[in-house]
Amino acid sequence: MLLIRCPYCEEERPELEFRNAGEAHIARSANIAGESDDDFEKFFFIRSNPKGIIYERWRHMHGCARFFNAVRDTVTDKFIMTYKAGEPKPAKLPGASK
Amino acid sequence: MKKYSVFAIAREAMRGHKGWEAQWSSPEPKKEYDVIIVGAGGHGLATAYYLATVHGITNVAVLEKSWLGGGNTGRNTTIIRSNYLYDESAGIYDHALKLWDGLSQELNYNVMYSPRGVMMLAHNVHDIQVLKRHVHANRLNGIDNEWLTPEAAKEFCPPLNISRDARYPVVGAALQRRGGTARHDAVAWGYARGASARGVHIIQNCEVTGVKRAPNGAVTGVETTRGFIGAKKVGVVAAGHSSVIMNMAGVRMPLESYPLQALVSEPVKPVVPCVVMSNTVHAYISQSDKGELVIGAGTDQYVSYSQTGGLHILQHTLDAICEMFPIFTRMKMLRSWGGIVDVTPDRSPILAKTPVPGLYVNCGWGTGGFKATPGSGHVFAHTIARDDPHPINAPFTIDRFRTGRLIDEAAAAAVAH
Amino acid sequence: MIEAFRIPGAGRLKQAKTARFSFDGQAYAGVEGDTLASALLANGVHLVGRSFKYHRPRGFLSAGAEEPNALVQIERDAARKTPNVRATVQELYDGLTAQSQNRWPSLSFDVGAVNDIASPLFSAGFYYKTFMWPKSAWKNLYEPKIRAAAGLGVAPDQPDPDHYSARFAHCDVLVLGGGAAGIAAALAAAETGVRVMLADEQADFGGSLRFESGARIEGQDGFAWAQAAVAKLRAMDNVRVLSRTTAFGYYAQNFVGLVERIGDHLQKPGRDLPRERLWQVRAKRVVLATGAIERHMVFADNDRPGVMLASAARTYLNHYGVAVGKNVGVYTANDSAYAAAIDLKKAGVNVAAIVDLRDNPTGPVINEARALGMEVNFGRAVIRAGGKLRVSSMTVQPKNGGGERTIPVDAILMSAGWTPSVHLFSQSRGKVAFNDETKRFVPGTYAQDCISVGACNGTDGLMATIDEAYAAGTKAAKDVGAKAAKSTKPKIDASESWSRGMLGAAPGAGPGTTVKAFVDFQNDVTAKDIRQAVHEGMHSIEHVKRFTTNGMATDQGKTSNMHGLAIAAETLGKPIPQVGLTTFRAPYTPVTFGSIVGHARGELFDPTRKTAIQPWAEAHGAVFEDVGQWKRAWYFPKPGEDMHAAVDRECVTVRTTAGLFDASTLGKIEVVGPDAAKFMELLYTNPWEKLEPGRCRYGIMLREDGFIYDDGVVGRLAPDRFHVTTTTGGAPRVMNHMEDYFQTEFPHLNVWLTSITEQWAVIAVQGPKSREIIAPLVEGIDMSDEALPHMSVREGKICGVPTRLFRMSFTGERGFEVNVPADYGQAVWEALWAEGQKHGAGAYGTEAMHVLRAEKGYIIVGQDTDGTVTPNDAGLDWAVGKKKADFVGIRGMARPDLVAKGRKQLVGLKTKDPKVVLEEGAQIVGDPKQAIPMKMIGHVTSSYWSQNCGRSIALALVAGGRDRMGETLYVPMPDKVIEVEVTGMVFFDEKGERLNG
Amino acid sequence: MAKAAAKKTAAVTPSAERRPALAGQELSATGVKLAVLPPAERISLRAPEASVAALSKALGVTLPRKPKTSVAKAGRTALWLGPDEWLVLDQAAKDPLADCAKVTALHSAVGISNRNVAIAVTGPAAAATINAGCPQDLSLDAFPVGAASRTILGKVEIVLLRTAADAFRVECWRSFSDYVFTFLSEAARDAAA
Repeated sequence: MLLIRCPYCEEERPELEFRNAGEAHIARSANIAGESDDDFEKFFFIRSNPKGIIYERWRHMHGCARFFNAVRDTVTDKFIMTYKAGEPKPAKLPGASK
Repeated sequence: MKKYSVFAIAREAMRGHKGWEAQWSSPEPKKEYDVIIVGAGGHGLATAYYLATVHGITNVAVLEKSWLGGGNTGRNTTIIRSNYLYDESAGIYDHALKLWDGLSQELNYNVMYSPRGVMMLAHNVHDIQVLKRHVHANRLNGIDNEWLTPEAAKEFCPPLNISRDARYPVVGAALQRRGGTARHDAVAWGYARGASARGVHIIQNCEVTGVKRAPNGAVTGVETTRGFIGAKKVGVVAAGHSSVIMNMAGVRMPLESYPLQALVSEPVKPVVPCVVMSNTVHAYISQSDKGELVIGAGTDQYVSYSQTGGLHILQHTLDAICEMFPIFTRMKMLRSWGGIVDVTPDRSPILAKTPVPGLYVNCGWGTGGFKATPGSGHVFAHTIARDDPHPINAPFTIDRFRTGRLIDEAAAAAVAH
Repeated sequence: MIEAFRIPGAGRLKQAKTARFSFDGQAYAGVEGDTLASALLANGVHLVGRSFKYHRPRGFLSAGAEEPNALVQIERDAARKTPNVRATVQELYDGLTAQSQNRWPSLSFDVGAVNDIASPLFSAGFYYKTFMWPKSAWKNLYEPKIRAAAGLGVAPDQPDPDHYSARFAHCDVLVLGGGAAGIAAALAAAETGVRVMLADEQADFGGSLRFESGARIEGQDGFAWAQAAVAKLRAMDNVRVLSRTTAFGYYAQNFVGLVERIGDHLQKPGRDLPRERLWQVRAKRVVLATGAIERHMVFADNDRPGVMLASAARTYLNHYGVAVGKNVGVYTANDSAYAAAIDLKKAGVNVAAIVDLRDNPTGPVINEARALGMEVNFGRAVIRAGGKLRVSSMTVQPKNGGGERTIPVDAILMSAGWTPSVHLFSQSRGKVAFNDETKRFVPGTYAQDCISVGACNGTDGLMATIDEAYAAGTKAAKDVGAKAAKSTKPKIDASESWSRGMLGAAPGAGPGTTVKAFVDFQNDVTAKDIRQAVHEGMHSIEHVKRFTTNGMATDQGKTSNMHGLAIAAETLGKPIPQVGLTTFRAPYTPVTFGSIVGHARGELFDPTRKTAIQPWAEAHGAVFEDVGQWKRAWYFPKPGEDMHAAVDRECVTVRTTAGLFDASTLGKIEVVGPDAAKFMELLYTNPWEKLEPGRCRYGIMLREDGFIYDDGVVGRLAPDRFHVTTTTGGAPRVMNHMEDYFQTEFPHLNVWLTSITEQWAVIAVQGPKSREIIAPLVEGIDMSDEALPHMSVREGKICGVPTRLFRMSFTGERGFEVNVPADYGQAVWEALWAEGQKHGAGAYGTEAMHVLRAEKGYIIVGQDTDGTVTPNDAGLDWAVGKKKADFVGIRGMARPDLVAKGRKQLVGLKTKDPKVVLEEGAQIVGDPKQAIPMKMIGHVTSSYWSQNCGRSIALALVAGGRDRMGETLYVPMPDKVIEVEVTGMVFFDEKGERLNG
Repeated sequence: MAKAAAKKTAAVTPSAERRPALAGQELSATGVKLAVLPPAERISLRAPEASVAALSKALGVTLPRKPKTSVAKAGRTALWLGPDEWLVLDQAAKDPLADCAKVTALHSAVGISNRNVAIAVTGPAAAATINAGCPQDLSLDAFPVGAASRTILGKVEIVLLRTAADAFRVECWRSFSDYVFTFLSEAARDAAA
């Protein structure tokens, strides 16, 4: 069971309180009705599924109930950081060498 | 390939089993092959085997980053069934089931296919509606699946709790008698032996690190930890790592990879005679020939390649097992493990040509790929050899999410295992 | 009864009370504090089990959790049978009853032992090569036989009366292993005041101090020091000490699962004590002090009862006061077996000979052994053990060959060296490193905040161990923010030393030999099996393991893995690290399902949700159905009525007078804020901006992919407030779906969502008399059709309590849904019931509700739709706002296949024979005479007998269904083909006049 | 804001009897007591930062802004559940919904008095009882008196409030109260360990 830092509760909480909500930073088009089939497929179905650093959404379902974003290594399952929903994708990760 | 037989065993018994030959060779990679299969799991090895036996293509290499059969094939609860709802799914899984029956003889390797019956439990009215829909569709598709009363279900599986007082009482069951289990390692080894004997190179500890493409976009080979290996065609059968390999070729996939755990109990004398599955209570169980209860858990909720999962996932699974079989609380978990399952948005596989000429992909089997192994390998070999899908796998395209032509067994209310 | 092998004055159980027990029906006596193993050995019993494949007689290999052989069945009573219990771990209690396993008819005469004679046939991987002819024989003949022969113990056959408990715990420093190292680490951490937990799998702390007679700490015998130190720890408020507690799994982020055994060692555990308690501990730091496990020597017939690990024999003597024989031999490749020989000799046991594989070892223990007059042979090997049900001799030969000599013995003590227990470290995803000099894998790279100390870290000697462990405990505390405390590091006065050993097959069992030199005892894997696997191409250690089953028995290879690896490496001609180690997986030792499940059994398996009105329904004879976690009243049979009669009556009652229905389980969400309507526009297909306050609308919610996700009636209470209803099963996911869009896609909207499912009990009153029933109880609401038309909502009071009164219908009749605060639900129901009685109204359940809505062609999401159905497919295009620029699903439902011709559409079906009721889920074809596989064009989603229509009715999804009106289609059943006509979906009151009737 | 829900009709004494779930149920075990608490007024309050002062004033209790905390005053307790979410409890039968109705600042107040059931868990083994199914650290350092959090108990969601060093208030939805009480009762049997 993972331990996840909720950026709203400002502390680490057990995974049982959370629900994963899939890949982060996939923007829903403001004009979604006008998107091509290809673009809609990319938006709704195609996923990065990285072996390594993933940007993903979680909801602190049974805590503060907020959605937020996390950066995690999918090989070790270690969290690198979490941040609030709506905040931009971090340009630089803590501990990153480059 | 020296044939296995009772006589061979008797002969070897006389001389201390020193005369057995290696089941597959361990060659150095050549510079180029007609076909490279990425991934030496059951599906990849079966593909190579059928390329050789059905299509006469033997200049084939199967590249494996670790040891053959060590991915999901070797981390499996080995359930075999074909009682799927949609024609497309029923088509491919029943194709596989027909190949399972006779696979030991075909491979001269006992894969221990055991059609002991797969029983899926109904716990409420909705379950009955869903399972009966399967039973009827299966019947008209020529697939055996019969409806049982709770009493008949208990007769078929005596330790099952059918008390009305259970939290989710059993109110009926669908039974596919041809369903069952097989010995997972033997499937990989049997196909490896058969393919190797026909000239296929199985190259273990050889990880693909890149996919090379010509200026016209077609594949020309793969970069590996053992150098570049050329190929006219590349078939990606890398299960949980399919996204990773396909990304190397510039193809982004509608896939996510999740941890899937399973566990076995200590071995006990025969007690569970068949496979029992419950989608409502969320568990499935069978008993291996060794006597271990083999129990599949659910996936963790997040993308991961860690091959581990949370204890709470096993807890939920064992809660469910002990709800269906209250006599098992004193049984002990002996071993648990995790695999990586690649899941598509409609939980059905992709078995298809790709936008890249010469590149083919067989992935997205989720939690249910083992049962399809022979059928999947058979039609994927066809797809690669002919550069055209077999009618059975033609619906399992890569672009069905764009068009919306899904094969959504899960949406039809049964979780696919 | 006299315990012939209990040595007066030896061991630590001197004051203990007698405990009677039985094994295979034979009565024995031991003492409290014994394990079943020590008690049997005290009685001279060595033969306790049969092996898995060859059914070879087996005794005790060990004195601990690594035991592969001595597995027994313990039967407390008929319902408390436990298979595969390690006798070396099971503590004795008065009245214990144990049985041997995997033998028939008896342990000493086992028919299955023919397998041993035929064993040349049963080589590694033999199953894969045979049993294939004829084809059907695997299922019908071979597999049943193999299954019956396999499997050790017998599963319980009754529900378990014991209960299991669970606890989440948090600490700063978790110390796993309570030997000298673990105790020292725990002391160091505890003294700083941080929260410490210390766990050990044994009943007594001390680890190897249980047998190391040479250890002296703080002026005391090592074991005595351990007891005193643990007593001190127990007395500290910041420390929790757990004995009989096995850390079985090390999960992500220092999350450790431990099982504490509470009842199994007690004569009468009592009803209130759990049998076991699961601890799920989140620790800031973990100290691994898990020790090391001795390896056996791999030589011919090394499995004979009486052949055991030297440390085991020493434990039985020094802790339990039991001699494992009267005339023992010793076979070793390291020093530690000498200490065992010395202790036994001093206790009066004859040591026939010490056989040491090493050429010219030196050291104090060797000198002492010689000084005690023992025969010590260097450079020699035991090439064979004699005897069958009990070892009777050992045959010794110079290790490079030469003359044999057979020495009579009744036990052989062996030691090939010690394997660090890196299981938990490895489970933590740490990487082990091979130390070529000491030939062992030790912790290399750490992946989590943990540290290994002592023997499991490859640290030899008590002095070095205590230094390392104490420092680790201090550092762990410091790492979590503790201030330095005054050091009280234990002082070592005397200690035993460790030495290396050997890996792999001993002389006489090497390449080219065909003897049965066991590597894995339980699974009957011999050195030659491993060589054969390599010859057959199994070059990965994982392949070798799977092909031979080495290390896959209930002991998970604790004694066998390193030997197996060494033999494979030798056969491959590769160094050990290149062949690699198999993965260590949880659990460390087997754990019961019960301990994992904990409280989640029976009624706590899953919550049973009941509405406020449920007690009334129960009192009125309702039959309930499970809908998700809810229990819902299904139908209300009167005496003598079956389900059909009851449902027919309920349906007719609703349409002739009125019916009361408990609709409380429907999901309810209050959407509040100035942008509430805008938000609703985005989440539902329908338009909402123009819905007047006080009016309702049927809404459809899609997923982004364009398929129907949920539906329900939505009432607008105020410009900024909507009362949204969802399906019963859909409530939680709809809430999550709405929150997701609200929080992440449309955060600019000023709106909030609150689940009010449980705030309101909902009583549907439906039927021509519904208004008459409700009106007398209502205050503040004009109930006239003009003031309260169909699809409207008002707030007021009913029976003096606040209500949200909906005028709406799911039956096609004039209808209302009365929402009242849940605590008042039953009382208001009773008041309505009393009013209803005046008009001949009745209660109806979910089945009648289904029939009534089907008569009107109202769909049930999840039954008539299944996640692949668009609004158009369901005939609900009218509910999709055509002028809207955006709503969730607007793009998905425009994908090519979702607008293609020939999609399955929801239609009505009438059977040609009105009496025939179709089966839900039945498939529909155009041509019933076609051969299988048939072309199926649809399926029946809902089907009922309709008493109101006087015929059966059905809804179905049919390809191009709306273009097939009046067409005849067929439903092939196993015994007949049913003819059906495609119709519209409304079967009753097509004009909808009864809504105001 | 919130007018509709707070609309006042003439005060009428309910003729219908209030029957709260599990009314009066209690259990005593070594080190811990369970008691189902009497009904209380409750609202789910949602508001942006800008409205907090006005709402605090109207409610007579300062809405806490720090995660996992609560503020209590005169029988009324406001529990921080999320960055814009509070559970306001009133045990003095004063309707907080009515107080909020007077506030014009942006907010959402929804009455949930009947949605929840509260169970008091008291005694030296109270924390251990809850930890049988709650994965949070309930030591006084991590979860001091006054701490409040939505979390998990076994298979359901609860809201947990520490009212004293050895006392907690467990709030759950009405239909889960049977499960929660049974779970706590089972756990209480083993909490003294």
